[in-house]
Amino acid sequence: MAEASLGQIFLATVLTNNFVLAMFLGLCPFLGVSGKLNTAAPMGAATTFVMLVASLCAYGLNWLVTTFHLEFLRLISYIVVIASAVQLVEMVLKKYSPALFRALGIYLPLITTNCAVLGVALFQTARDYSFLQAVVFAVGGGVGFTLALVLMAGLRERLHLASVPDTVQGTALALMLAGLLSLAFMGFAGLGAGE
Amino acid sequence: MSQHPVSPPAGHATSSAAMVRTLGVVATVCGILIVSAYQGTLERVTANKRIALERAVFRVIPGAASMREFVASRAGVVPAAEGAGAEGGVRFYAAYDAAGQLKGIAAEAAAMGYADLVRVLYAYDPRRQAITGIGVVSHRETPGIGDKIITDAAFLTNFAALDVRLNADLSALANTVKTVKHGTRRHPWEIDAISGATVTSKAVGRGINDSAQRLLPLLAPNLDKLGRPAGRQEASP
Amino acid sequence: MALPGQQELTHLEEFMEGVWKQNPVFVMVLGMCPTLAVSVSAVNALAMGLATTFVLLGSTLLVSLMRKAVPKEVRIATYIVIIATFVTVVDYLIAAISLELYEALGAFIQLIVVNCIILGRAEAHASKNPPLRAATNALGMGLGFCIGLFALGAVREILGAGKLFGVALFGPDFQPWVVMVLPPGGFFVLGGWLLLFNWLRRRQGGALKPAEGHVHG
Amino acid sequence: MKAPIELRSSPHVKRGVSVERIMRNVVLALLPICAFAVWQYGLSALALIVTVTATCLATERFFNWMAGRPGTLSDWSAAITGLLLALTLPPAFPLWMGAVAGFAAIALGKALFGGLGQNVFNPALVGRAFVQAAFPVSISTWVPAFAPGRFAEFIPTTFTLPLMAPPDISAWAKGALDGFTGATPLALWKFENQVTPPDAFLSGAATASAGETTAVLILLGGLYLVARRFMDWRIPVAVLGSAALAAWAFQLWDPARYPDPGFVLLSGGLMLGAAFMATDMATSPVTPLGVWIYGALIGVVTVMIRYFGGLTEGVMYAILLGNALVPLIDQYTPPRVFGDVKGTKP
Repeated sequence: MAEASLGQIFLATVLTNNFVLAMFLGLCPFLGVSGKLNTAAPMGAATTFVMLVASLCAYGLNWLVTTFHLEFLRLISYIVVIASAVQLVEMVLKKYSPALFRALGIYLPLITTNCAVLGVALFQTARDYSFLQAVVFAVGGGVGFTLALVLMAGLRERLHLASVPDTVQGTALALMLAGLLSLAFMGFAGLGAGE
Repeated sequence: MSQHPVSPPAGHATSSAAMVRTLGVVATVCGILIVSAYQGTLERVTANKRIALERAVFRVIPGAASMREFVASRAGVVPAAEGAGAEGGVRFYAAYDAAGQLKGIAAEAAAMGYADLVRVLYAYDPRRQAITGIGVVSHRETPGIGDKIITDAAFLTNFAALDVRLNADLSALANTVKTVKHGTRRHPWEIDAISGATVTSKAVGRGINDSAQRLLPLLAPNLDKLGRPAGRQEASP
Repeated sequence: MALPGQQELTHLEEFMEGVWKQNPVFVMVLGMCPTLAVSVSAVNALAMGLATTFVLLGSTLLVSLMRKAVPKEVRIATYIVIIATFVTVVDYLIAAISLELYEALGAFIQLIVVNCIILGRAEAHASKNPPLRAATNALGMGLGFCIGLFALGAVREILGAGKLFGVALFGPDFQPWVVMVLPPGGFFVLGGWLLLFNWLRRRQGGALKPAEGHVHG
Repeated sequence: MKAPIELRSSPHVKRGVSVERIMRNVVLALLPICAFAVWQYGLSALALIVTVTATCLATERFFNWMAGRPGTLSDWSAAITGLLLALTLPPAFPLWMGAVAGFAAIALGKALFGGLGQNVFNPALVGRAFVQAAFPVSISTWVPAFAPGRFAEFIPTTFTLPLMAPPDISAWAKGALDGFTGATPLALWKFENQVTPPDAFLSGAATASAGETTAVLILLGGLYLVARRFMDWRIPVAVLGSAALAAWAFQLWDPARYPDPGFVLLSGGLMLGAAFMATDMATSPVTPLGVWIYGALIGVVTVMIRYFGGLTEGVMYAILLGNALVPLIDQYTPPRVFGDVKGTKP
């Protein structure tokens, strides 16, 4: 919606409508990679970066397919272009910034098929965001994802030391924790709705 | 299974030609599939969308029998098909009764509510310069509290004749549409909030104000251009 | 899926793989994003399940048919294009069948593209098996996914609205548990089902591993 | 000052005697608040407190039996959860919903993680947050304190049939006490810009949850626990201090719009939360610096939610978010050197 201000979009995507805890996007790495705190932060950073790339690609592609009335190619072009763009970025990083590549590189291929990344592209299209709004949306989505991931990793690391019942171990526990976090995040509802 | 994995043995890099050929075949097959699905469903999808839209518009403008979609912008008011890309254009629907007389205008308003955007469709009567009804398009407010904006009869009476007169030079509304605390409505341009659902009530008021402030000044000098319904819709009984 | 050196499965066993032993929702915990987001009612859940099954079936068939022709360098790209094609098709089909359903599912229909079950099946099964076998396996997986989604959607609709398939179960005075149709409810209900399965498995002898698998999108 | 540090430093308290002693004293500190709540709201409040506490105890018993562990009822912790939870609920809350809250508190908040000391969120607040999300209408239905007939009849919603929606009692509540508006002081401030005078909070006449209006008794209970070294005084001080500071800053900025710090401290559940919930040993940080950060965060987030969120009250969510951050806070604040004495700054 053109009505939402940039600040509102950012707040909403980070807190009120957190990508993971309220929209269920990016659950795959959320449940899979949130076991350890020291991998959670770089993973979050890498995802944020990929989301931004995806958002930019999607903005351009959307303009292209609407201008040429090829809307039926939107999805297929999104997924193909986003995947290739990430590959390209990975190669460029590897060549020019090996340090950064070592920090983020191992996560990049994993992220391409993350629902949150395609989600950014699809939701910004569905909501008709302008260029700036789309960028803020992507960064907000990434920051929200990182926040959820880091919180979750902290809790799971702590629970490694606890005597969690066997039945609850594993994915079931992660889901329940996600539910509790999601419950806590409901406190942000209405934040930034303004007067 | 006795069969080996299908991928070619390691070491034998596939020639580029083979790759391009395969991708070409895949692209062709997929292209055909997509285009045929698109063409095959186009009519139904468009019809579905039109029916859903008409139903929504006719609900807020009782007595309407047909409608047309327009875009209002600084350049004037044009049918949506021609002005889709107009800069700063506001989309709205003009509804006509069975005799072809303009019955009212419907437009969408949206504002951030408690959980997400609250989107409503409101009806505007140009003769009375008032909003004459609203319908909720979508919302994610709390069931039992926020969704009273759909069910609360007292709240809906706010929109029986909500004053949205323009000021003297037709540049903005004469009075800002505002949601006020439950039970304190004093003016015809105020909306009496639902007690206990203030955030959602305010979102509705804010959305309508924003939309009306943009649309009505653009619309006012061009009301005559809305004319009569396009021929096609005359068929509807 | 048939591991190398393993006895070839009968078609029935192949079918039952996905329904029970490798149920994508309860055992492998795959494809969670759309599962949780749209499972607020049984109808939405089933629609999403059927859409996914359609894509799964279509793409595995095509992948299986082309399995000998696709060079391995471009195989993932090919699969993704094929899957995206079927998703686009199903997207249009749903919009043509019911706009209401289409709007309820929203962008999550298109997100089927990144559902790991589908790419996983294409890569691990369809690319190595003849069409009939691949299709049987895909149907089983699809059915398993539908069952999982339905189990989620039914619980959330019964508690969250007091209804099942829109039919009121408890009379007009029922107090809906709003939390069930909100995001936390999605996590809790799926977590609850997994707990139940873990507990059942444990009681059945505990030889089986807990329902913790590869968690993917 | 040895006892509190020793006990706080480890979530895996093995000395059952100490845990039991602390818990018993917490219950002791809570009882006057419960008694006052019953005095304010009458039979329904009593029924609610009993039901919620009983459900918590039964749920605890059930999960212990499931896990094949010996009973842990004697450590009083489930009773504390029950009492605290009941105190955060509105007195007109239907009993069956209270039972749901009690079950959710123990099952989701505690049993899931393996019981006492293992939980990562405060169980009472998990229960409260669950029913807040599940039954948003009932949990914001208020009744007047000191209604004349409170010991003669139950509030009509109390005995709602399980799974059924409670009747609308707004007319009843207006009849029970003249001039009753049905809005909490926080809602009055937020939506109508009316600040309730402080004496309403001190006398218990403000509209609120069962145990939220009794600032004096909460303070006394807290002081008792601090004096007996059963509670880390830094947490409530940090929570209340940061909330007051934030409120004061906002008031300086726009006195017409924001209320004074006293109102922020006294209204809603801030007192109760700061004294009895944020201080939960298992879910607060271990490091001294961490404790301050944690407390300050809760205070500030509470004010933010109250001022800018859609909800009128934010203490519960602030504490839950604080709980979620505890592992991170512990990780990134310097740990206390073993044998460190209180008073030496980290």
